[in-house]
Amino acid sequence: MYDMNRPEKAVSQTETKISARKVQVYYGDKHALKDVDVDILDKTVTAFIGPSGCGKSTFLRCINRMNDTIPIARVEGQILLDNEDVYDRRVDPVQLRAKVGMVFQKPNPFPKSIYDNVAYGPRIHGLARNRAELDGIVEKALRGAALWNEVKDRLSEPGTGLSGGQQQRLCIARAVATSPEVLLMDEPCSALDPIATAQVEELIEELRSQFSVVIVTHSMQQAARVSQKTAFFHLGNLVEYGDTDDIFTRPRDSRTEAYISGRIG
Amino acid sequence: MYDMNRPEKAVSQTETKISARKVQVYYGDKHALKDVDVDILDKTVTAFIGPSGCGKSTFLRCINRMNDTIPIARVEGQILLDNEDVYDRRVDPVQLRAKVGMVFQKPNPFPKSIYDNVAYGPRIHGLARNRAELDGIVEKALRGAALWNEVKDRLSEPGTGLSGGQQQRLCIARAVATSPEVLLMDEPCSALDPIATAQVEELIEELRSQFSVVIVTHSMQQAARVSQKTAFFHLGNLVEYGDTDDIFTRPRDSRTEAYISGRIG
Amino acid sequence: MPLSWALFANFLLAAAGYIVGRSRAFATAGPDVRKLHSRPAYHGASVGLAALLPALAVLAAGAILRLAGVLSSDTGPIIGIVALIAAIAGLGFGVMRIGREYQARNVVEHMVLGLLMLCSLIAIVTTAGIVLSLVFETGHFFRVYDWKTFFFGTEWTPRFQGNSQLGIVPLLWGTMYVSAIALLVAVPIGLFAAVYMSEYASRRVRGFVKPAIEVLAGIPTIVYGLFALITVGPLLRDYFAQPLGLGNSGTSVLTAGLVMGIMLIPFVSSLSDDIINAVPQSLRDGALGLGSTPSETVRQVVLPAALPGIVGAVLLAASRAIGETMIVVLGAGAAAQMSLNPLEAMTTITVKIVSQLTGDSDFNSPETLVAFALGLTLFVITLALNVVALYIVRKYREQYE
Amino acid sequence: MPLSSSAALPDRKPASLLEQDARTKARNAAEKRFRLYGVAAIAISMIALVVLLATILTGGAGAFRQTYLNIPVTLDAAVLDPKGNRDPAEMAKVLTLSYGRVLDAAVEATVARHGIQIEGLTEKDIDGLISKEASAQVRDRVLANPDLVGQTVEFDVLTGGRIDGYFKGRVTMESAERDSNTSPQQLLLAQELADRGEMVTRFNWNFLTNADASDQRPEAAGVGVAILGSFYMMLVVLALAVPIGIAASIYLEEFAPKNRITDIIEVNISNLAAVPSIVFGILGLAAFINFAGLPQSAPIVGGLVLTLMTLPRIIIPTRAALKAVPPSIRDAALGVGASKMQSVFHHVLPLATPGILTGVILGLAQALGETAPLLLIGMVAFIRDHPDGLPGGLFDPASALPVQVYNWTQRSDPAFIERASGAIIVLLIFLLCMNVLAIWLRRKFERRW
Amino acid sequence: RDQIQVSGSSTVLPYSTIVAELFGENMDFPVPVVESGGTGGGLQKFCEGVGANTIDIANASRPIRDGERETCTANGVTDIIEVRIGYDGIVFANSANGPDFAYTPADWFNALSAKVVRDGQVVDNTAANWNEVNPDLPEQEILAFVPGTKHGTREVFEEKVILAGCEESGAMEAFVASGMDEDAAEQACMTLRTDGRAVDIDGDYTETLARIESSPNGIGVFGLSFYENNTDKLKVGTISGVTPSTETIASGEYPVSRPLFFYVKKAHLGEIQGLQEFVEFFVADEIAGPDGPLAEYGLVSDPELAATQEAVAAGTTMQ
Ligand SMILES: Nc1ncnc2c1ncn2[C@@H]1O[C@H](COP(=O)(O)OP(=O)(O)OP(=O)(O)O)[C@@H](O)[C@H]1O
Ligand SMILES: Nc1ncnc2c1ncn2[C@@H]1O[C@H](COP(=O)(O)OP(=O)(O)OP(=O)(O)O)[C@@H](O)[C@H]1O
Ligand SMILES: [Mg+2]
Ligand SMILES: [Mg+2]
Repeated sequence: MYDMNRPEKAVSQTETKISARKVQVYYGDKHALKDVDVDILDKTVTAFIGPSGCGKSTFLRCINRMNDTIPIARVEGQILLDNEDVYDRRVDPVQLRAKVGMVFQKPNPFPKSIYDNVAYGPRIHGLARNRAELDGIVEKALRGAALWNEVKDRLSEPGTGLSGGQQQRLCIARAVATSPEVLLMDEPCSALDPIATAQVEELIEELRSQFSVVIVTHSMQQAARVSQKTAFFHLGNLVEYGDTDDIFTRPRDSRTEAYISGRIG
Repeated sequence: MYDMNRPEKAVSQTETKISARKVQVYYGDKHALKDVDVDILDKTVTAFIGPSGCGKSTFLRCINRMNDTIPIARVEGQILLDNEDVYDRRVDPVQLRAKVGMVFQKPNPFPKSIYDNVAYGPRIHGLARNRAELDGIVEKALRGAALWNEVKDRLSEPGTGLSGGQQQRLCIARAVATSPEVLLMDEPCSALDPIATAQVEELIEELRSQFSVVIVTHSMQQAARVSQKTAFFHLGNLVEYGDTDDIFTRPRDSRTEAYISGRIG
Repeated sequence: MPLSWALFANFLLAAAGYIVGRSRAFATAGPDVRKLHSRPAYHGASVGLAALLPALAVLAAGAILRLAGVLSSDTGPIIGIVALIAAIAGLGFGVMRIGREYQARNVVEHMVLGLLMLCSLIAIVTTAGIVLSLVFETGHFFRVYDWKTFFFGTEWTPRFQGNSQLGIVPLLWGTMYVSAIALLVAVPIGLFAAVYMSEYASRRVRGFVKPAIEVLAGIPTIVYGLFALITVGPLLRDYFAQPLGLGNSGTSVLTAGLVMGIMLIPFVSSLSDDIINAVPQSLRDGALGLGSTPSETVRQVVLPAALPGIVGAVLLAASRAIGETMIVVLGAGAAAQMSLNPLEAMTTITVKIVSQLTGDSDFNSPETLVAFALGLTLFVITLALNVVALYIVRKYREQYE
Repeated sequence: MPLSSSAALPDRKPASLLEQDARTKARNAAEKRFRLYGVAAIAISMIALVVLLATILTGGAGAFRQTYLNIPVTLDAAVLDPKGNRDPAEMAKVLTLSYGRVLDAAVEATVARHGIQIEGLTEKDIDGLISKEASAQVRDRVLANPDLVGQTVEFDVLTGGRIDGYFKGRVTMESAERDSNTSPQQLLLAQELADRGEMVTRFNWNFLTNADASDQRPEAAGVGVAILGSFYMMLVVLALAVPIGIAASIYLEEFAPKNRITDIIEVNISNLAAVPSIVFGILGLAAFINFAGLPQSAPIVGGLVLTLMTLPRIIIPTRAALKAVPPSIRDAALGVGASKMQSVFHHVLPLATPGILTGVILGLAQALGETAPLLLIGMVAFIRDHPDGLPGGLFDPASALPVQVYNWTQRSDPAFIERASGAIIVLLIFLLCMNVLAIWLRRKFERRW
Repeated sequence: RDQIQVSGSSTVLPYSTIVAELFGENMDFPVPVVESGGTGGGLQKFCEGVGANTIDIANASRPIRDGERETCTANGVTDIIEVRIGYDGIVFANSANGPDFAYTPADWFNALSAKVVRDGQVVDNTAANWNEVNPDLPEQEILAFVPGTKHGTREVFEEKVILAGCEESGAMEAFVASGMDEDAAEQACMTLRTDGRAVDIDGDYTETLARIESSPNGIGVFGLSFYENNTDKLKVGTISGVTPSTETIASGEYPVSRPLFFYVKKAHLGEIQGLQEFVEFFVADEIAGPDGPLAEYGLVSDPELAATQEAVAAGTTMQ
């Protein structure tokens, strides 16, 4: 029933997509992320796990510079995407975010129709030459996010009128529709039932063949199922990072062990 | 590691707290909830499960008449709380909601300090005679929601500056602080790590000794762990309702079986 | 009109530039549009702007130089031709820049940002203009009139023959008194109306009431003035002032304040209504779910979240109150006096600015020049008040989400 | 951590929902009061509105009707063409004053023809029946067609203001008793003529098209020039203030770094809103007329001055509306790779539209009703000639609706009061036309999230 | 520029518009644009300089002052033609339903001055009723709507009524006797009481009329022409037994009047189309004469109109 059918952990690729060096984040005085060093590989699913409030979302938002929008947030250190520092002055955060898509922790659909929600990204990036192509992209994205069947008859209704889990999938579809190179997903399945979760996980697996996916999750099972690499955060520190199998079976740090065995939170 | 330590299913009480009869909900033309009949017992934890978009939140919002705030929502049928129809003209929804507390699916902290967020309910209901009492209530609620340690030094900071999981726990604390007779929790642990989840489940267990708790969850394990009764919704229908043990081990409806074994979503 | 022809030609060129740039970008991109940094439309826009902006700059410079008299007025065609050359050069330059790596979107957005910035600078220019146009004559005034008497004098009795007492204090007092009463009327009524419209009223009622109340802002102030003078004034006098022994003036601060308050209602109600409406529903749900009544929700959650916008609305209403003349003239009278009694006639700075400026006295006399000094003083005072308001808003601001 | 309600939380008995406990009752009473305040607030506003509109309508409805007298006029060649050569240039030397005498004779003839006998009726009463405008009307006809001279031609001429007022109830026999400009006999005569169908009161298109008229002929005054002037000015304001205001707000709210300079700009803008409008007139005089050399009394100058005045009044609400859009929506857009500019123009701006439109509605209402700044740039003036069409008309002298109201309320002839109210009605209709689109758009864009 | 531009006094405005209208009707020129911005404002625009950007004519309800002339000269406006168009009578009127009033200037002084003389002593004015001031006057509370200090009318009112009354009643001497010098005594005479009995009106005569309608006890100061257009609502008072009318004012019997002027830039006469014609038209007998439309409207025509016509024709400038 609660099967954990893991895909073979084919950590075949070697290329580093993102590498973070000594990343520090402060919210005002609060030091939320301390000295994070990590290399995220291309064509891999990386899971971020850790107790609530440990800085997972914060780190995720560093990668595509969404922290820029929080006035009190301050980021130090280096994050390289394809060996280019994303915090470099010459880097255009917009281009960066087009490459590095994001699904936020709280579903935030636009107060527009479902169709427009998904079509927004492709439209601004000019991914479709005509309406038919756009329709195709939207349908594909919604199918990928396991939402198509539920909304295919109500594409023109507002996205805000969906149920919580539907909104979450809508946001996933929206992010996928722009076909980013890296996809950051902050608890994408938190409001989803097991079957929808499985479908989204399938989508992630599929995306992995081309892109790099980072997923924050509180479900150890999910991390184990979908990811090849896992990073464990605790109180703002990256405690341990390694192959998912190793982390779950042979954690090196005692805190990791305590967390996955359910002792610290 | 992923232990399912269930508390003994002591379904001792017999009293019905809430009973719904032929409840129908329409959002505009959309028939979102069809003919729902259910009896929710006092001093019991009832779990609502079902695929995303099946109407769990909708039904929850019927019970404390939160659907009143959605202009296009229309509720038909009867919902009795302590044998009184909550949709009766004479019923004051405010009093109803004071009795029937709610934790929403999307964390929605007020743009106020953490303290004020939790103290809001006790203040409007006059539950504290003085500041010290109020402090006590706030602390107790935050402790119950497993948030106290993380926020005790920053009670005066805005609740909106918390992480997703922290906000969720804040909302749980806020609801608990008003000490309602019935607590409706819409996926209260979706953004929580296993340990925080366990703590919240402990809280639920504790609340059960006095109150009736309804919890929506997508985690079958959680439903099995915390609830004594389970209701399975599918496409707006209440498919099956019964003792949690029975539902999970001997489902009568084929759809229930399919769902819990991961075949329909 | 050679200049307007040049302008027209430039716009045509810019449009052509857009089309050329766009198609050029499509050509550069090849089959995969994603290879381009920016979408073709942005490339087109960047070429269009590259053609338009230099030409506009040339035209503007030419116009200014002609105004300033540096260029004679028959240089129009020359300027036009120079502008056209600039446009063509810009267009060529723009087309050349097109390439896969060329960040057309950023360039266009930077230009748009520059434009936005320019627009916000107009406020500064206006302020500078106002200060400049007041400061000269104010200096003139203080050369013929003692500044101490002006700032601290408690008597305002201008005379034709000169020898006037021109103390600002009673006018300032009147201004604050009238504005305060007006706000005391408008803010509660406006806020309650806004809350009712956004939280309680049905969509239909709101759809009717809101524009209806806004009509109040469109009724010419002279109507309010006459209403104050003919209806409200005598009413207050006969049923309020005389029975209470508070005087028997037909015009009073209270009259003007009440009537002005009515005029200001829509400023508070409509603007606040929009802001209140923009507060996310989830916050209301949160409060209602805890068992608070709608009014508690509004007072304790919604209004605090909407506070910055509401303060803006109140500031706007206050500004309007300070600047109003007709209602004060007809409702409060023209007598400059300082009294606590709201049923006495008083007057405001703005009224006196208008009347001194349009009066029959000698335009070089202090009696007329004082208008400029009054204007500048009021300007400085409101500036100070605005600084305080900004500070307060910063302090009490609650940000949702 | 035990959380039972026993210790700290007072125990609450499961009470019936149908009965309210004391606290709920008190809170519900507060709720009722609160709601009542809201209703009262709206009621007060609506009552004020109704009262004001009623005064305007009852006072101004008369301006839309006008009394005319139909008389045959014998165009006496001896008076109108003394040289007898029908040369328009020569005939133009004959002033309207002479035409006035011809008309007087015509009226007297008409009275005589109908055999109306009224005791105490003087010649002045008879001559005073018709407006002074009539002679200009006849003169224009004659100069346009000199061959009319010597014939008897039917004319539909305006009656005098008092006569017109009599048919609209403004002038009564009692007031005429004391009035040195009319007499009860004159009114009786008018009544007789009306009974015979020679004098009719009908809809007054001329009020909407005519220019202003001097103090002596209120019956001929109209708001035509004022409507055009206001229309031109509003075009300028709409074309400049709205886009510039929105652009400035977007910059300040979304892009400007939060530093000293933007603080200064912010304070500046709120302060500009508090600057009395007449000061903008001073500025306009200095900047646009004296410095830039634009013509006096021209709608372009008026429009520019009103633009400067309206800008802060649009910026403040617009900024508030932009600020009210939840950050999550911006985040969502940025997250799919929209630029800041795109997120603003695609998402934030549409969501802020209702608030922006409210600012525009209120700002334009104010701009439309403003007189004080126009005082200094020469638009508070007596203007008889209609401005040209666009765009040249922007530079021709023109009046404005509020100016017309202001002027007319200062005239000594009470007939102008009615015209002023009529002009206010026109102004309000003008405002309504201007706003319907905004109001409709606002409703369309309104949504909650 | 096609139109003649006129600006200035709002008292002259109605006459100016009447003439402008007739001018436009009868001549082949556009109707002049006539603004009202007050005498001061009009003269200021007038003195800004010469050229198409400046106005041609300034209306004034008082003679141009020396200081204003200086500014004019400094800005190059040197040759100015002064045209006196006639006289404006100032009358006192109360509600048509009220009693009849026959005042003397002394009554007005005793009713409205801040300081009056009672039994040889200089005291604060406390008179509350007109019959306290003069037993012959009706018993009605004192409430006077006088023009605000921005109005030229106020100056005339103060000088020709209050000051005259002060001297007539002997209060002036008493003031001087109490130790004031001549100037201070004059000042004291003309200082009006501030206890609400003398109400300044900053607006126009229509406002004064509206105030009388809302306070029927009030007495207002009006221009003759305004009164004549509103005889149904107003009742005029006599001064020293003389009823105001164009005739009594022209003959000098009625004391309270003042001359009205307009000023023309000579430099514009040739430049602006129709300006010369307009000025001549204005002072022509048909217009400004005793039977013309201006007189009909309430202007007291100038007995020396012929001299003015000559001066205009000759373009005689001020010295
Ligand atoms: N405000 C609304 N307007 C229109 N339709 C709505 C609205 N809210 C919910 N619905 C629809 O009603 C159905 C039930 O929604 P509901 O929120 O109850 O689902 P749910 O069971 O809570 O799902 P989830 O687990 O995803 O939260 C869904 O199909 C949803 O799209
Ligand atoms: N905008 C903010 N202002 C201030 N502090 C913040 C802000 N956002 C997050 N924090 C704090 O930074 C810390 C890390 O937050 P973050 O959101 O990264 O946690 P998280 O690992 O995503 O947790 P969760 O699983 O609950 O979402 C938390 O202590 C949180 O309170
Ligand atoms: Mg998070
Ligand atoms: Mg739900």
